[in-house]
Amino acid sequence: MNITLKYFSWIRVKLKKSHDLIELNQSISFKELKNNLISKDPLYNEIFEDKSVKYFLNLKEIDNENQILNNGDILAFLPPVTGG
Amino acid sequence: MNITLKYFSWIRVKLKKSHDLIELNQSISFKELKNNLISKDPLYNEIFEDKSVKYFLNLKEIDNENQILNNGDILAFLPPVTGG
Amino acid sequence: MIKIINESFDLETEFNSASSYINGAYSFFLGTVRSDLSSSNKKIKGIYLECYEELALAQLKKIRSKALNNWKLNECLIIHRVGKLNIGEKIVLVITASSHRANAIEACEFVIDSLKIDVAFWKFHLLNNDQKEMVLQKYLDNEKMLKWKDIIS
Amino acid sequence: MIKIINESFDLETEFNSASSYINGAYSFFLGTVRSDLSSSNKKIKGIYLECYEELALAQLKKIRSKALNNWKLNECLIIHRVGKLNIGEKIVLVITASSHRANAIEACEFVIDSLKIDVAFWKFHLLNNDQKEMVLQKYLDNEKMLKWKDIIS
Repeated sequence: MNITLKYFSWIRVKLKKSHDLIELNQSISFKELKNNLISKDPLYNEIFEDKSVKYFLNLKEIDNENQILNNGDILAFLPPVTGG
Repeated sequence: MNITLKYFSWIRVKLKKSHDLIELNQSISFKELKNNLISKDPLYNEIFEDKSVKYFLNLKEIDNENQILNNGDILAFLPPVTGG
Repeated sequence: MIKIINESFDLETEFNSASSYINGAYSFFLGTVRSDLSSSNKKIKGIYLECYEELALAQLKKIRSKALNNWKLNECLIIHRVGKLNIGEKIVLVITASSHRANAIEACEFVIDSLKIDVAFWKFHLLNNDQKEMVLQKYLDNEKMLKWKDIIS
Repeated sequence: MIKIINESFDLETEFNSASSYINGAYSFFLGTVRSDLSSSNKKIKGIYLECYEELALAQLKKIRSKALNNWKLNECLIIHRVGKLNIGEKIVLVITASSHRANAIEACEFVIDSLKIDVAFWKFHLLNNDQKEMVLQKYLDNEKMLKWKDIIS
């Protein structure tokens, strides 16, 4: 299964990429994905430690770390917005 | 001496004129002018009895009936405004 | 800038005349002639706007100065039409310009609220039977103006 | 109507697309790129606006619905630019249309306040040395949003 990660603002700048395509053998929770990413690249630690960052799964904000990610899901990393 | 009277909105409609030029031998107070006008035409009574009407002398609201009117003065009769 | 005019106006043109690189925020209020009257079931075909121009200009100047000073605006544009207007036509435009939005928005509301009760314009409805009907001042407009008394010195 | 676009827009054209004979009052908020930064003495030569378009559209749709319902608006237009903008260029336009002015004015302020803290746009300053500098969210914008909590269900 595939999950798309989308990065915005300083997260995009820090990671030097706007998105990632993650391939997995089975569905995992947001918490498990988080730990996987941190173990692969310490930059993710800085992101996940910033309490102002929000995570949107298929355009809906994640309010529970145990939420399961499924095939085709899009997970976006959003720093505080500054439009208008 | 001359005083110009300017009428607006329903006062203009009621009097069927937008202005008057009044000729006088000497300066008079607003109160005296008021009584003169009422004695000449009872329509003025209806106007002066309406407490919502304001009177502006040379673009300044009259706040004292004893104010003196002088040659060249412009006295405007203003119903409540409804612009915007 | 203050204008009392017969002809209509273009919003982009008026914005350009009021805009500057120092502003980040503009608040506009635009009043137009609407077809249905809230107070009755009558339909109108337009309005007629009467004005005591010398006084209205002086009154608008005073309101504009208060807005500029109290909300530290960089610009405040006021345009008001006079004469016969059809349904849908623009009657009044206020544009306030500021670095930040809160000031521009509040000042714009102050200007239109003040204009409604303090400036020498009178509105008549032009009815379908060709009669003119005087528009009455709204009690609510006077009420609303009271809220500015504490803000404006 | 909601639009997220690269190109600039004309105020008169956008007004015409939002207007109707049933409205007597329109409130506009227009945000532009201003030359001086309040937070520092730096001069900028423009801004860059990043957007998560699918999310921003969904978020704007929600805000627009709240505004339409809560203030009984007849129309609410929201336009937001993305990409590179020069000093003075238009960033965002909100137009609210109503029979009476108080509703249009308050709803317009609600929309821009909400947009500032709830919609997926990110601003960067383009500095004169060609570097990009991220704009930080303003604490005041969050504070200001709290006042709507009692008004909007």
